[in-house]
Amino acid sequence: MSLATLNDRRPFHAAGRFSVSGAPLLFALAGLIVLLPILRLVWEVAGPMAAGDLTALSRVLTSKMTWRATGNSVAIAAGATVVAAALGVPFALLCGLTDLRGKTALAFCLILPLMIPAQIVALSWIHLAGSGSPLLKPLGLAPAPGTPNPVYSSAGMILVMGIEHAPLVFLALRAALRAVPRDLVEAAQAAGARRGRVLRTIVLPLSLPGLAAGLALSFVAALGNFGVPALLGIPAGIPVLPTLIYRRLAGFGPSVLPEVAVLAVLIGAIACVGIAAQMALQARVDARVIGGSAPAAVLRLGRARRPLEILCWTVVALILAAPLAALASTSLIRVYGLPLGPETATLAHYATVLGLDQVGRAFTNSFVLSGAAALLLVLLAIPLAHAMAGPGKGGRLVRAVGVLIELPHAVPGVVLAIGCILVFLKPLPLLGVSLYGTLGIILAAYLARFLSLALRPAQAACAALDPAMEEAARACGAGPLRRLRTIVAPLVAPAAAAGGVLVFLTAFNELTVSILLWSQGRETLGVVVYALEEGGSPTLAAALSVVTIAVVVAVLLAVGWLGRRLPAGIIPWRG
Amino acid sequence: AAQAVTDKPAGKLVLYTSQLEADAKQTVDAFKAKNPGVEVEWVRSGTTELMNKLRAEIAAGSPQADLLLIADAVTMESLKAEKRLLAYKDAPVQGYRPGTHDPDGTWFATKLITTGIAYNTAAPMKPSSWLDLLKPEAKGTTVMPSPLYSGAAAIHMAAVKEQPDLGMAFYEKLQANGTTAAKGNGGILKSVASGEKLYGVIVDYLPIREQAKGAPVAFVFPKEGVSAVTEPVAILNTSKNPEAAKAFIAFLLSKEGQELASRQGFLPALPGVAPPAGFPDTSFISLMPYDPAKALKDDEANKKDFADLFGG
Amino acid sequence: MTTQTPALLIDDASRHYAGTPAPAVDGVTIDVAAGEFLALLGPSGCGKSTLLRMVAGFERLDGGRITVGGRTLSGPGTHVPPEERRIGLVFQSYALWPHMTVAGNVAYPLETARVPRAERDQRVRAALDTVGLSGFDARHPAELSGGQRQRVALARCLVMSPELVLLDEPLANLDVHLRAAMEEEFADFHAKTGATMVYVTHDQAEAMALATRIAVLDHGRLAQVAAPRTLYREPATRMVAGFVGQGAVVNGVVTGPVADGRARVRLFGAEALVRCRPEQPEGPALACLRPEDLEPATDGPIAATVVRAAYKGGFVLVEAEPQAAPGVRLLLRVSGDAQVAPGEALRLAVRDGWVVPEGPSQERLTPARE
Amino acid sequence: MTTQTPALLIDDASRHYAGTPAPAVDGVTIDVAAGEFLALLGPSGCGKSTLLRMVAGFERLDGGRITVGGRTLSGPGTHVPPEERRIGLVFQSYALWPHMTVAGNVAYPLETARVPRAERDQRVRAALDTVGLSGFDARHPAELSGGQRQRVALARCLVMSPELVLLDEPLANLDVHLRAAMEEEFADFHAKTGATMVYVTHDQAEAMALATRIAVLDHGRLAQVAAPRTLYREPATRMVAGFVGQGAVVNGVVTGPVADGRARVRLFGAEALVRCRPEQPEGPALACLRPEDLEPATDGPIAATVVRAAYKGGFVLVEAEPQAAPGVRLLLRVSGDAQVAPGEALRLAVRDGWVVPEGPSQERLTPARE
Ligand SMILES: Nc1ncnc2c1ncn2[C@@H]1O[C@H](COP(=O)(O)OP(=O)(O)OP(=O)(O)O)[C@@H](O)[C@H]1O
Ligand SMILES: Nc1ncnc2c1ncn2[C@@H]1O[C@H](COP(=O)(O)OP(=O)(O)OP(=O)(O)O)[C@@H](O)[C@H]1O
Ligand SMILES: [Mg+2]
Ligand SMILES: [Mg+2]
Repeated sequence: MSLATLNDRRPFHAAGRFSVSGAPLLFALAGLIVLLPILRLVWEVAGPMAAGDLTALSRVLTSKMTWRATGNSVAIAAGATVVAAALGVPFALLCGLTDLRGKTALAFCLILPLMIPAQIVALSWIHLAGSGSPLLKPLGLAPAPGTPNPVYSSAGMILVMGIEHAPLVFLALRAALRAVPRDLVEAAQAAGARRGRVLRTIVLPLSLPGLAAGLALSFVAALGNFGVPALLGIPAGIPVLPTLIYRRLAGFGPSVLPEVAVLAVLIGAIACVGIAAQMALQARVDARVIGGSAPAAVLRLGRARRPLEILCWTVVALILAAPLAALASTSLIRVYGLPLGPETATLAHYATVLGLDQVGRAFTNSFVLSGAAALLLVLLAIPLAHAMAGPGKGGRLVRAVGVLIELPHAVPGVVLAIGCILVFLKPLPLLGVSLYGTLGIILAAYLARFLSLALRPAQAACAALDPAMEEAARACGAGPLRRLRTIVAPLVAPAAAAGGVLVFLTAFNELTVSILLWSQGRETLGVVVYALEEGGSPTLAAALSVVTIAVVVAVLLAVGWLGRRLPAGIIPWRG
Repeated sequence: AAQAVTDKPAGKLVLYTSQLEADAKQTVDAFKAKNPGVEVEWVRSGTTELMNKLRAEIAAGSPQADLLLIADAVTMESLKAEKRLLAYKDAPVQGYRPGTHDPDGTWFATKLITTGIAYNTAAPMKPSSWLDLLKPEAKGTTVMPSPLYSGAAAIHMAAVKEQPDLGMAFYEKLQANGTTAAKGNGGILKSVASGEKLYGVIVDYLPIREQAKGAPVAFVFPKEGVSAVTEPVAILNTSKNPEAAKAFIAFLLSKEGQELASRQGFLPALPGVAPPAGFPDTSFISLMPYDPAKALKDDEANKKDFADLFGG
Repeated sequence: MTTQTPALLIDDASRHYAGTPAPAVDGVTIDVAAGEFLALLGPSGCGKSTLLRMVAGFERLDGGRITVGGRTLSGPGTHVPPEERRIGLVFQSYALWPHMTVAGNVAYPLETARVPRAERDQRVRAALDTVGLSGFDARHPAELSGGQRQRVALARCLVMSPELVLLDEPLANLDVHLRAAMEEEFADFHAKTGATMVYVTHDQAEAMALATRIAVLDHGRLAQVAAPRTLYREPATRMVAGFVGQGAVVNGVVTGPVADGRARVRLFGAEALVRCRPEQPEGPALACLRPEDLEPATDGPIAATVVRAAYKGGFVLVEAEPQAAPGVRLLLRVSGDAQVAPGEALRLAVRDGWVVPEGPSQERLTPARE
Repeated sequence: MTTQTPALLIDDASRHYAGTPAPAVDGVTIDVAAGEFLALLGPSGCGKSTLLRMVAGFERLDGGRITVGGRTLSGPGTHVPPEERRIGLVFQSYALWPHMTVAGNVAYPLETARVPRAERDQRVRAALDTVGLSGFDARHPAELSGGQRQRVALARCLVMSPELVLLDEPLANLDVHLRAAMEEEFADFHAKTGATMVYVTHDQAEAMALATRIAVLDHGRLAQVAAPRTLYREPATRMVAGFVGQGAVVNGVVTGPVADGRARVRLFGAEALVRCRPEQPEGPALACLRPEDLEPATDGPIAATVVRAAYKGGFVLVEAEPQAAPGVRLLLRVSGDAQVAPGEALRLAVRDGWVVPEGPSQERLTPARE
């Protein structure tokens, strides 16, 4: 049952909006780009298996470590999802339903962790919680030298991943809250229900599908996260599937690839359960109500407003400002390990880092790559999302592909990168040129990895599109392509652009994919930060991270400023 | 002494190296100064990433690198066992200690990166022996790189296991004393420099460099000896330009090449070349012996043992 | 548009949605002459929109055939896609494209048809003129009132010079006053263009005011097609009698012979002369009594009780229960000055009425409300 | 509920939304007696919903006061939140909670009030009985028809035994027949419970049929509050005259003295006796002529031309233009059997009418349509 059935809108009038003729084409195009690298990797398992060679499979599946890592992965991803919910849900409720002031700024700050690479967030927390903490040490709150950093633990991983993925829950729930018609809330108030009761009995049950979708996203993201377990899990001796995969890769021998492929398929299978749950729930919510005319409900906070505002900003300061400040102070300290003070502070690292010629190249490359990826994905996402919103067999087919599209996003980046090498090393069949060693292969990998980010907002917009818009065009004699170009694309463009912004920002400091695919002169920002960190220059890495974050924030603000005339809900953090 | 190559090599050379960015650039520039006809294209990354890349390229049927210059000989042994390396029989190895290159001429050590102990200068104890890490003062405050992720640590483990007075028991005692494992050497340095841990098992050059900059760390070569990775170089047998590759190896092994390594802050592999500042003379450093081929054979078992003790 | 073939022929058309128990449209046959204004009337869910969407090509037929201007558009093995039908369509929701100006919306069908620029501009101007919106070219739909939006939708449809225009409840969302104004617009538009129009509505007053003929659908089947007056005065079935106009459908017995188009019918114990078909047999029958057919008269033969009286502005609509038939409700109008209260006794005379040809069924008879 | 204090007192209430040029509700004063059924009538955007939401507590007042049963709920410095007002509210959209069953929806207000289980069940049963929905307890709203949903919303409101019930266009989405049926439900509900009701609508027929008094809002101001008959027969302003009922508001001149509640008025060159206020001065005035005030008569003094004739079932609504006043449209009804065609000449007699007290303004006078 859906909300739509209560309004007089009848989604089944969508019949006929989608002509099947365009579907196979789009399906083939998207499938080619997105699934080839992953499928090629699966072939590493399936090929030998078909030939009767089960060694890789049995080796992985009989290894105790595999199941220990699987158990840890599932448990930690679940825990991180709980933390993400604990953060994302209250903030979504406050920002989405109440008269809290400064909601836009608050939402902006909450979305930031999504835009900052996992390893930077993890590093910030290590800095912050460690005995050398530049913030805690001066306050005398740092753990005594020699005591273990409390972040190196399952709890630490759960906390850091939870914070990192809280924006996913936040964004999904907020979108769902937007669709809760105001009169349903007011009806409860008129029935005498107070705020808490209204939330518990009306708002949350109605936005449950959206919430669950956010939780599934967060679960999948935590499952595939490598940066956090690499930095926090390994010192604590807690293997998870992505670190196990990395470890296999660090091993020797020609058996590595098939084994890695088996593990990737394992992650993929677990992620698919989450994705399928999310898709099933999405199908249950009739998106056609979303973004409808019903204005979102507003609950007055009354006297609780001021204390809640203070609480909110304290939490934001803790989860965002504190780690960032720790990072910033690392970037300012003359030598890593010294306390930060007037005589130890220096801007030299910024000068050094900005003077490195690979940094300039990396900024250019990352700009080009993430810009191109965002643009191409937006162009691809619109027809694809449109096809997915279609009814009947065609729509089902494309929606099934929609589940698979999440795969390259769920497996660790290094796995996707290997798949890309396998596919793109040889010259392309028709063109005769190889993408290998060019920015092209990184771009191809980005397209695969981030398609789901671009697709999701476009998909929501397409689903919310009144089918009559397109039927009117058909009645005017417009064929499928013309309708796509002149009606659908302009109408969903704002939402698709929001997806493009997500892609741009996420790709801008991407590491795990490009680390395998970059080549001399084609390094990305993530790679350079990582190289500095690995090369024993944490201060330089921190300085470059700060510059990167500053650029990210500047881009976000510019986008917000440019998009201030767009309808609500398109710029993700705007009220 | 470097032996002059008769025909000046030319053409393109693809180098996969795990040297640090700046060092790799210096090395390549110095080589190109001597061999202006060779165009060197290089990819710098961690050994693991490089090997992943190479593995994927091999699986795709077209390895791209001519030359590999990576952290450890065990990896080279594995490639040799797969018959992926080209033998350079008449390489200029005069003056090098045996064991620092493959007798079959497939790989050659270019420097010594030893693994010793770094400590935070605020630490109560100044260690001088591996066994000091088992003392109560070090309880719960020691960190070491995991052989599961770090090649140097894998070799260190292989070497320690072959020491009669250390052996696997040493690792068991470390575990009992609360030692933890981290992914790479960079993380160890940060842990010790920040005071989060007091003692770290770590490659030499990182703490020595930071100490010179004023960081609160110091490095010791324990008296039992240190393990060393030798940053070997090798030619892939799929190389499209073996002549230029040989010229590159010849340059690295030359006195000039070794002096360059020293200038970059590494112990040179060629005895007699002056070590960099902050390092003791090579003769004061004893190396724990180990056999790369055996290390390769034992690798899986070692890693499993380590994982059983220290987890992931 | 002066051909003799019907402009639109719906021939035994059916549509059964998968997973539903009954067909939404079930063997409907209607032919619409060129220039005719046909209203499709019926209660919610009776299949009006489905039938319209079948004509427009958005739904496929499960049986039957649809022919426009002699050309089969839908039929066994044939389905011309909507974009090739050249049928004008006005949606209940207007379906204007918010990202285009008024002129852009109206020009769209011409651009699609690659009409040259100059001719296009001229035709757009003419179409906007026709609907009285010259000068609104550059506005966006969001800057228009509801009625103006409706007119843009009309202009967009008109600019294609379609031979056939389909309108799906175009006024359902408007308030009473705007609706009255728009009814006039439609009538003018029809008169001006001479296009054949099919107009879906569930509001019988709208249908009567506009249509030359009205087709009443009942559970997907065609109940009656007739001119408004005929439909009102001579409903063919019980359902039409109840649905169109106000009034009651009551049980009676035809007792006398048919003469002069009237029969003698026994109603609530009294005799009345009621219009009927010439072939009306004697025996039990259903009579349709409109409010104007009943008159309060001190000497009226039917004793009744007032159940409800509602002031409607100018008159009072009285609901009365005949004492001879408890449960039956008769509707009649009395002057707005009269004070009528529930419970009052009343005597009624039957001045006119109609014997419904369909005949009585087993079901309980109720007033023509639900 | 038999107190003498007004059940609801809206006293000079105003609400000005930030960023809008004019107040949405502007100094409205109405008092509603206990047990009264007040309709709030007015065109779209006149502030009806805003006023209702102010009473319910969802909008704060910018000025004035709202008192229910003698207790000030909104006023300077006071704002009782909606959940503490105990005012029943029925939304235009029904606002049923889709995730709860019918029983769950109805029980909700009682759960909120912590009514014990046994009593709750009993009261839910009673409320569902009242609206004729016993046996539907376990259904979900999606499984109900539109009318049934509306009744659940009513039951949910009724179960709280509110002294005051507010309804916002509860029938706007229903078709004619369902609407008529639901109108009856409301009348029954009101009669049964004796609750004070305020009912928002833009449909005057609905308002007339249901309300004891009707308040007409115009641009946020109160134009008139009166019983339906008074409102129809004696509209206070031009806007009310035009908005309520059909008919024309035309320019005339009061020439004769007022006697017996009637004045002599010159209309289109002819003299007519028209109802008016006792204090009506002589001179230019506006006259409201309802369709029933005009009669076609061969000797009628006003010569007119038929502009439009629409069959409405039972009668034809004729729109005529007096020859003396081109542009003015008069509405009248002629018998359904008459054939009237546009362009025909017609002579009219004025039988009745009303001099609008507000007096003429400079604006062009149009028929009471838009
Ligand atoms: N796509 C569909 N799938 C299944 N059933 C449908 C579909 N579209 C319509 N129906 C059903 O077919 C019947 C006719 O629907 P239709 O929309 O034609 O009714 P309508 O006469 O236009 O009603 P309304 O006046 O409410 O618009 C209804 O019972 C409806 O539920
Ligand atoms: N939240 C709001 N912010 C600004 N203006 C508003 C708001 N709500 C209503 N208005 C404006 O106030 C005026 C009165 O609105 P209201 O909803 O009360 O009208 P209404 O009489 O109920 O109309 P309708 O019959 O269309 O429902 C309108 O001009 C409307 O645009
Ligand atoms: Mg319909
Ligand atoms: Mg309203």
